[in-house]
Amino acid sequence: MSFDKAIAGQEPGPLVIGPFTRTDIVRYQGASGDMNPVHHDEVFAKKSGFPAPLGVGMFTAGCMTTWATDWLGPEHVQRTRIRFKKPVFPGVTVSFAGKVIARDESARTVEVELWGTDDAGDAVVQGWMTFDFSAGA
Amino acid sequence: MSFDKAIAGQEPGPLVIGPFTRTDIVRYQGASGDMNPVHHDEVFAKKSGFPAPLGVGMFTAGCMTTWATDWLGPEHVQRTRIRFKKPVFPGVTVSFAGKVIARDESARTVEVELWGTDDAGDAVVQGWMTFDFSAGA
Amino acid sequence: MVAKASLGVEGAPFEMDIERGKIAEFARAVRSSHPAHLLRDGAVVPPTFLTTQFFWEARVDDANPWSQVKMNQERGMHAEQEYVFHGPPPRAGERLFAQSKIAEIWEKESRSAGTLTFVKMVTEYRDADGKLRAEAILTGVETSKPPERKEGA
Amino acid sequence: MVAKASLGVEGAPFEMDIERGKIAEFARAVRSSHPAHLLRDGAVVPPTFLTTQFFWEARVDDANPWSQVKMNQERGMHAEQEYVFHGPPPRAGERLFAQSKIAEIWEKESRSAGTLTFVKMVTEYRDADGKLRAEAILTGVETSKPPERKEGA
Repeated sequence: MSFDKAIAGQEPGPLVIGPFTRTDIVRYQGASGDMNPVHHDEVFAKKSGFPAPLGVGMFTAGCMTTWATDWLGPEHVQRTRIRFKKPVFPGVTVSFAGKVIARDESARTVEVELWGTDDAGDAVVQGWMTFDFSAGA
Repeated sequence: MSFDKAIAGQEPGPLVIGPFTRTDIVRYQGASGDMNPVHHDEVFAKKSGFPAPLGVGMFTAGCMTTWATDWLGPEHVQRTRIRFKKPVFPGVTVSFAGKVIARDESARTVEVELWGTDDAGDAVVQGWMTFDFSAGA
Repeated sequence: MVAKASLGVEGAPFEMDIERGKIAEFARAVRSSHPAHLLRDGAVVPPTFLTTQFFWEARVDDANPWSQVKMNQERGMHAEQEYVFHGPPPRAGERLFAQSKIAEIWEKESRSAGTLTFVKMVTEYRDADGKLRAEAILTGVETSKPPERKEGA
Repeated sequence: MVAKASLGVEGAPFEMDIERGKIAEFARAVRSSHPAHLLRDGAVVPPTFLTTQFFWEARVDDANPWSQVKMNQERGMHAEQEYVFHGPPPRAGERLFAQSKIAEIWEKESRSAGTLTFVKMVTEYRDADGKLRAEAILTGVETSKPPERKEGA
């Protein structure tokens, strides 16, 4: 069913998340184990030249892949590639979306391109995922 | 062996932790799941009337019980009671210590009183723990 | 102000798996490197570990009845916390079945802070056979006058 | 500056248990409520979940060889990240055996940023039988000139 959905190329609308809060960032840091202080220590972040704690690139990337797995199912993920483009600071809202860029009907795999766009219209993260439906469902 | 140590009343020296950083607080929040923003959101904490993110009482309490389990072993803990006394802000160092206040040789249990004292000399947290050695060791 | 009608309110039951990774993460956060927390199988929980029930409550609607106490944010604080293990402390690999209840509400007069209203919430943790394995007892207090802040949790 | 001698350096092997609680915690953090992440037994990991290797590396001395790359803090950044699952994604209940290696170092000229030095670290995750289950591939880049900051991780 998911493969048919993906084949049909009927991508769902964007997943809009934000404005991101400092708590969102800390929740991700706790979940992931990345304890870099630039993401939560306001004093440290300002000393490092940032206006506020810096978002975590892998957090934004994780939200982006959520757009895809909400649609096609995490149990079919085979490959995920992420490219970091621009930091996301607290207060920013990001719109995540994507589209099918390749389908292989015999292998029953689908390739999806993904992106996140902030409220200034800039790309913050970009990604490519392969979903494998060969085991059925 | 632990029971004999506890019976002898040879408490180890204090466990000194600090100066506490914002990262220490965030690491605890991530571990515990308490995502109250007053503990990591500098802007929110200041709006709430605090000079900086507030430490987590349960974090300080957890460090206090570490003093006791390092000595007597977490596998013997039966009861832990904690009373919160004073907040700990980033930059503060706390000294954790305790003493045996009761021993029951027939039940093979030991009661310990614990406390944490900040660098201003104030009690920040107080506790009471019961260790049960009846299962041996 | 504390809603006295919350007395006796029970949260929805929730499960809590005791897991190796979270035990090590929690032990590290509270600066414990005791080897019992780092056992490959059957790691022992730190004394205050059951506070991680936050994660497991979040999976179930209305698991935590504390919000029904409606304690004032400015004048309320976490006064005491207690953990009782019935038998040996939980270890990694156990699946516990938990439920929280607003167990007690009482008042006390204080010269400095006016009327103090205390609320006790008890969470019971049972094994698959229904045997009580642990209790977590949270005591919150609300003052009738704005207090000095003591604890922000 | 990137230490070219770090090429080929392997970290110490480490274990990583895939656990129900951390999967739900991570899924919630990245705003996924897909039911496959919340299965009682055999919950499926989110696509980027293996980044939680941070917790498991921390248990073992020298498990993460990245520090030996000595990338400049100011001019280095996380450029790309990739996860490959060989077969179905890992599920709660699996115990994986992981090892990281500095796998590639290469240079590229850029008009705006001078010489770019790329470093790729690959972490392989195997099951108890030695079968490759997943790979995590981190690409860092260091510029020879101070860049605009793009990513702070």
